[in-house]
Amino acid sequence: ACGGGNNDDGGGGGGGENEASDIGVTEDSIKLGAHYPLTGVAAPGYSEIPTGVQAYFDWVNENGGVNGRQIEYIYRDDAYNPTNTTQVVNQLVLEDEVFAIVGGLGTPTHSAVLDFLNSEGVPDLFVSSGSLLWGEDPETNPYTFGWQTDYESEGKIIGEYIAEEFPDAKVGLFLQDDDFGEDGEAGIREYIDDQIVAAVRYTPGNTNVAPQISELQAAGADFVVGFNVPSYTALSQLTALQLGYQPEQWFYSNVGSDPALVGSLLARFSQGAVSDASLLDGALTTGYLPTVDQTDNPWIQQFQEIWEASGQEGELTNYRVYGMSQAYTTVQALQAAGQNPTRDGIVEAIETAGADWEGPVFAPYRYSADSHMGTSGMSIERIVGNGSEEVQPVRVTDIGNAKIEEFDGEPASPPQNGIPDEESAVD
Amino acid sequence: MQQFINITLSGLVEGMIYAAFALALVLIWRSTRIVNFAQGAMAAATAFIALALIDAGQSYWVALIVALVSGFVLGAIVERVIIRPVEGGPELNAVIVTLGLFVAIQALIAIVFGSAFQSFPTPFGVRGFEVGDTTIALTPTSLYIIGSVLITMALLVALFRFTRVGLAMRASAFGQEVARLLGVRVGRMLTLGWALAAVVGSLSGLLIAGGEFIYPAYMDSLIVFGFVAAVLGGLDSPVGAIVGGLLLGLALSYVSGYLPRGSALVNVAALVILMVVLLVRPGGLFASSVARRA
Amino acid sequence: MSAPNTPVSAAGAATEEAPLTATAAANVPSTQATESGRSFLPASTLLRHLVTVLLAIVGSVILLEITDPFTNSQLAQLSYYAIAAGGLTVLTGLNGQISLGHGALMAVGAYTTALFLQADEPVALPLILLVSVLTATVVGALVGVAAARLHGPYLAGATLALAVGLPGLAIYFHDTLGGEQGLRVRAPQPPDLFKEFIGWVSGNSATGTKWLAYVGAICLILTYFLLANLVRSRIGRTWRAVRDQEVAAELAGINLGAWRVLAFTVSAAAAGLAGGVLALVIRLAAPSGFTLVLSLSLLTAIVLGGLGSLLGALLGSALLVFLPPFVTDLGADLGLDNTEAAQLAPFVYGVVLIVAMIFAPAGFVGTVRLRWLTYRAKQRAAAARSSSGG
Amino acid sequence: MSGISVAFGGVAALSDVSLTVEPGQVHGLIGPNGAGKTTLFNVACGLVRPSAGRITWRGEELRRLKPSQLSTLGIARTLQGVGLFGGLSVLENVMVGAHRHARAGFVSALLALPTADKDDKVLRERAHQALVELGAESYADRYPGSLPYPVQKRVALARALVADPDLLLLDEPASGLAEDEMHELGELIRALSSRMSVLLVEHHMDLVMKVCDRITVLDSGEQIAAGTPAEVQADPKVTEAYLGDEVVETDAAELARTDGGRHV
Amino acid sequence: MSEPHGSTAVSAGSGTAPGTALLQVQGLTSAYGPVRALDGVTLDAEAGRITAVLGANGAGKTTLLRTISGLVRPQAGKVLLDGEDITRSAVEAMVSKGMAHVPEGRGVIAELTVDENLRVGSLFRGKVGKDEYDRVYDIFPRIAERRNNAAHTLSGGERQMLVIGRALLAQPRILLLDEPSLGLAPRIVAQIFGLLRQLVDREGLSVLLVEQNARSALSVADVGIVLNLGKVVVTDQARTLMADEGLRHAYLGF
Ligand SMILES: Nc1ncnc2c1ncn2[C@@H]1O[C@H](COP(=O)(O)OP(=O)(O)OP(=O)(O)O)[C@@H](O)[C@H]1O
Ligand SMILES: Nc1ncnc2c1ncn2[C@@H]1O[C@H](COP(=O)(O)OP(=O)(O)OP(=O)(O)O)[C@@H](O)[C@H]1O
Ligand SMILES: CC(C)C[C@H](N)C(=O)O
Ligand SMILES: [Mg+2]
Ligand SMILES: [Mg+2]
Repeated sequence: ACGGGNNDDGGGGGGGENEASDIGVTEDSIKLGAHYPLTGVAAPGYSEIPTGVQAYFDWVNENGGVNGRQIEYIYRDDAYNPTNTTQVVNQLVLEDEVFAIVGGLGTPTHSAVLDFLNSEGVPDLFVSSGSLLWGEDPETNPYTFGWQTDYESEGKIIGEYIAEEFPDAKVGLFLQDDDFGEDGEAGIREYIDDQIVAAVRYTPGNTNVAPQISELQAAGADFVVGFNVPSYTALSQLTALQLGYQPEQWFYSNVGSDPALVGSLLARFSQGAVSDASLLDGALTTGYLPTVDQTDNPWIQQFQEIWEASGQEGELTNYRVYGMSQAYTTVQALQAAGQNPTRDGIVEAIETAGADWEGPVFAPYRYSADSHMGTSGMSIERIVGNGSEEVQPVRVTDIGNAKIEEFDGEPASPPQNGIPDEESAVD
Repeated sequence: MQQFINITLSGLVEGMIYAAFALALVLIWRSTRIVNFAQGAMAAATAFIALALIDAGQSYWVALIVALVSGFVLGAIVERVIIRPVEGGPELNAVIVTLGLFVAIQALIAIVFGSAFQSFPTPFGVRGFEVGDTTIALTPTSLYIIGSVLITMALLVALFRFTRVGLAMRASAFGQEVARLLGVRVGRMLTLGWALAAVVGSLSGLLIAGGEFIYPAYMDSLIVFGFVAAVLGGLDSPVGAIVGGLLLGLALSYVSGYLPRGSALVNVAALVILMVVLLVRPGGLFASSVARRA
Repeated sequence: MSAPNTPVSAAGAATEEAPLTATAAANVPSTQATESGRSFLPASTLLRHLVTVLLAIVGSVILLEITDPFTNSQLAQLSYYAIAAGGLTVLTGLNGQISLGHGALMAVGAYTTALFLQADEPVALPLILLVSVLTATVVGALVGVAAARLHGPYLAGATLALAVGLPGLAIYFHDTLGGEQGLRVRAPQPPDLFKEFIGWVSGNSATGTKWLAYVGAICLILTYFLLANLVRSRIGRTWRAVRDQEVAAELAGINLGAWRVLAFTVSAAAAGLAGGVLALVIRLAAPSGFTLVLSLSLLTAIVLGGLGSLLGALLGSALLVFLPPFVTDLGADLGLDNTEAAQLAPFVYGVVLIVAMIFAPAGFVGTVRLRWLTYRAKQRAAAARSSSGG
Repeated sequence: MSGISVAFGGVAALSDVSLTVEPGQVHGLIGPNGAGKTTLFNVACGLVRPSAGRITWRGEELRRLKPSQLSTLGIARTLQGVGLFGGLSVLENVMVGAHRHARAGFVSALLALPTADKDDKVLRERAHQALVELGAESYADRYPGSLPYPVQKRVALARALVADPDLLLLDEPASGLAEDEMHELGELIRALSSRMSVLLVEHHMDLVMKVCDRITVLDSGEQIAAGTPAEVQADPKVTEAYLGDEVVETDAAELARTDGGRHV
Repeated sequence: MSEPHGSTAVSAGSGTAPGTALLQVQGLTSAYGPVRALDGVTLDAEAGRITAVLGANGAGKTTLLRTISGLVRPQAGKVLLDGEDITRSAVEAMVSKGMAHVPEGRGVIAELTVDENLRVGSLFRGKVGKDEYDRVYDIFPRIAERRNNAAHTLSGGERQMLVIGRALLAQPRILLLDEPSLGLAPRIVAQIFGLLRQLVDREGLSVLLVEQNARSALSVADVGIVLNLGKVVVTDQARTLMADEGLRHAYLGF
């Protein structure tokens, strides 16, 4: 809309005038919305994400906002129930009149609003879920963008690693019975279909996983890959302990492997039996973001500072790091959308510039006119104590039969102030 | 074979936990003819209190006692303040009140203690016993669970069957006005019924929590399975609660372990089992004799 | 005779001791009250109800056109809650059978709608909704047969298991039913006629949201018309008789089982339609949309509104839809952060339930009616006293 | 009914009881408490299934009788106690009794077709007449819970009568009624016998003796006597088991005072 | 005011001398919502006597008993038991004060067994000897057979026996009976009334008896009180009432 794309910094608001360029955008503010499970069964963990987002936006606002606009961030509770998601997203869009939805969490929940947001032309950025739904088909859902590494690509990277490093392992899969487990399984099977001796599924909410773990044990699996959420990482460990099942190697997908969280969960279970995170010690996992244990990582240091500045209760957790990283990408997108962003403009900006953005995320995004998939790659790490060490550097891939390749870029370091400085990509 | 044993054992332990919860429901049902949907939330509240004490450095046992006592107090207060006004009214009103209580307490827990996962310790080991050279899915903690639930049941049966207080409680539950005319302190009995039930509920909450994680909604699935177990057994019978719980625990464990993608069928299986049993015995397995109709 | 296993009886309190606290009696106006009552209404039930329907239609159009899009969407949501609650009113309020599992029957309707809309060229919407009603009716009849023998908490337990069990099937049959992720529903576009109509009435633009709100309203009005007909008829009376005194009802030639199953079937039909509308409005049929919470909310709605009354079911549903966002916004206005405000909503909701049941045990409609009846009785008594005194 | 036996668990509630109600007769069924009178009613209504014996109605044997079939067969019954529908008005209570006369079905009710209205009107008129007959029409739109007991009893009777039964089973219709009301009831029952047969369980002997054509006496589930009121009254077994020594009612007190031997 | 008829036995159980007022009701007024069921009722039940309260249906007899025992809170008036004001005492406290109320309509606790029903009746007394239960079963052998059955399986009359037996186990000074003859066979009625007379005469029990069945009630009572529309209209010796045909016709229907 406005000329002078390479006008100075975004933050300073150089040339043109700020105007109310679209719904949710005023001269000095821009309104963003999100839905998360803040209450109910899915609240533990996930409810921390928006606090991280909030902390980051506060920080940006403190530092002058984006193009002089303060970010107004409203997140509402959907209790992980799609019915509620529809209602709160309706409210965000129709009543609060947000400019965009950012980081809405969950596959079934966000599915419910996918059509609505796209038919209303509301940018639906950086969905908090690794489902393929968000990025696979930009033609149908032009306003929706994924963000984290999708579960299928993650599965592929894990599969390839096992095929190369553990060609003789008898692999058992421990899968959440939904798209998360399914996509992950599909990815893995592309590489080690013949190595898999058992694939068991648990349904969230069903806390007795002894039947599943027993089956893995009976099948003689000595390498277990879990596509599960963190509480089931802990449960599977405990159950294995109960059953005296000791596979040679555990591998947990990124979602399930928050070592700080799982470790603290396992920490004090009982006198002598589980004393610290040692149960998880040596387990493998994947990573696409730095984690809080990496206290010398500059991003973590930056986020720590931001978190402390926000004055919210609690510690910096990996969920909050996740939220802040998403918020970081969001700011990049807003900057790229130019001085006076429009809904269509921000979509265009992400498609054109998004693939080049650098940030806390290890690998580049796959954003283009043909794909709205998020970050493309993961490293493989070994859990040591409460932290982890890299065993395989970041490799990148894509869904389908895309090859897996080594990522040759350098890890980015945070900009001054922790605020990105992208150029406007719309002209 | 080892798999079968383990699936069976883990089903038994799971069943005991359902049974514990069912016992609490039975207790309240027997004392006030109300199904307490807030049972789980009340239990969770006491578990969080216990955890706070443990975090403050108290021993598990101190925390357990304090939690049980606070369960007692909570149960009594809830009955006095919230349930009393709807007792004797339409049954559904009491149902709605307990639902309201459930929602409110759960929200309150989240507000006070936060909604993150927290691990809850157990005083006994969580490693399975070794028999020969195999490990079976029976841990010192499971023995602790089984033992406490059985003892609780025995105490309850004794209370109702052999003591005067037990008789007074039952009389108050079934015929308030008559019982009052006979000099039974009905109000006190009802309060006592709720208080005891809350203690048992709290115990079940702590047993479930031991060696697992708690968060405000951690008792939710227990409400369903505990209720189903209680109904299976026949809501009036403590022994029925135990049998119902075990039956359900075992059946679900087998379904989960032996049917393809069985874990997804667990809830369906609970439905089927309950329906089959109720079709044959509409008042549950341990139903008292069929009512005279005219 | 006091059978120990009396079913959940709405009229539990309608005994010699306290006839005035009888909730269901207060909530369902008796047949002749309408006849002897206001004479300006037509005598024929059909005409009377059609007049009401007409008023409801006009009212809905006005309401939907003067409110903003978000309220439109809330009203769409209200419509499916109210349809299901209306059905539950028949079952629980009139027939005395408690159901904690109506959410599952809604799921049946929702999945049916979703499956039919997945076709490349889906059949007409009314037809799809009709099929959803039929499927739910069949499932409801089956459940009803099993439920007919059960009483009180046993029925509650069985339907509770239904609520958590049935949606589980969607996870198991994930290839056809989409698993945890569910089936996404592409809501049909508003027909041109509708756009013209809206343009003509208010000049507003006919968005998808508005169209769904209208679809919901139409279904709601139709359902309530049919249910009201039943309530006022012999059918409703027979249901209530079964509820109040089963032995006497049986002796009067009423086949208890058959009538219970009929009630279950009718309410399942309503739940099926509600599910269909829900699928359209939510644009998704997924297991997590049909949790126990949904079933329990429906029960809450009918009790809060006034057990046995369709108007009560409607008002109770409105409370479900409007209260939580109201509280959340209130919390935000009071300076709570979003998380705190979100946690406040269930807390307030729970407290409202408790307080309402303690202070208005007959529900909203029942309490108002009781006030009115007591007032009239007082007046009559006073009149009697003064005339006898003179 | 012939050779009826019923046992609950160990208790034999009825053993080999036979009884025939002739058309147009009032048949009394008496016996001490727990003798099995209500149980016999329950058998006749299909509420209790006998372990032996047959029930014959108009020459045909009724097998697997269900209570809900009764009214179509032309049998109506009142309950010991009143058993009214608390949530229905008095008129509606009686209308439910006329269930068997209803014609309009589900669909016409669902669509509120005029046939349903018409049908309901017919039922309402019938019910109204039944109430008029029992002098309870002024209570038509009250709810039973707030009515005096005798009125409730009359409503219950109206509900049974409105079905136009050929056989009416009355279980203790006079209990709780005052003396004068009992007289009225007696007259009513006599009047009814021109239209239908009546089987009556009652403990008020004057009423029973006055209205019954025949009487069957049960004790501990067994039939100990049968015959006309006069015969029965004269039967020493009946006196012993049921009536007590002579006309006790008039002077129970005297009896107790003189009777030191029978430790009561 | 009225001579007891024929009572010569010493009253051992009651500390109150026979003939003095044990239970005094003064100006009692109760209402259910707008319905006034009792309107300034004043009466005395004397120690060692049977006082029968008669009246048509809806006269307020049941309400009277319910108000006396505290189940209904009066709007005005007082209830004195042996001089002590018990108007505001808790219902539960009444038995231990020596007042047992057998409610109208067979107040068995349906879900408990016959035996348990009896035991509830004596709970407040602490331990009670087996012989006392046996005595009740001796009086009512019908329920003895059923002692381990749930009370809801009992016939109407059996329930009535059970509740009366239960009240006796409380060893009351004054027994409030609401229509005990309801649904009982004539022999049992005679037996119960005979029993009452005996307890009154031999053990000094006092009885406030509410009856529909005026004839048999008057035949056993010492004093008769007629209630009409919530007001006391007649108080006299039972014998006198029995003899007064006009009164009988006017109020008692026989
Ligand atoms: N719970 C109640 N609510 C309203 N009115 C009541 C209630 N109970 C009794 N009444 C009314 O109070 C009046 C007195 O009733 P009460 O039961 O005391 O009479 P009663 O003499 O015992 O009659 P009965 O011989 O039928 O037992 C009657 O008009 C009755 O309808
Ligand atoms: N469902 C049942 N279970 C167990 N025993 C029963 C059942 N129904 C009846 N009885 C017993 O059978 C016997 C006969 O009961 P029934 O009700 O027929 O007596 P009744 O002659 O009507 O007595 P009443 O005159 O007291 O009403 C009684 O001892 C009763 O307790
Ligand atoms: C497995 C899912 C519940 C995880 C969720 N979709 C997330 O990525 O955060
Ligand atoms: Mg009987
Ligand atoms: Mg009375």
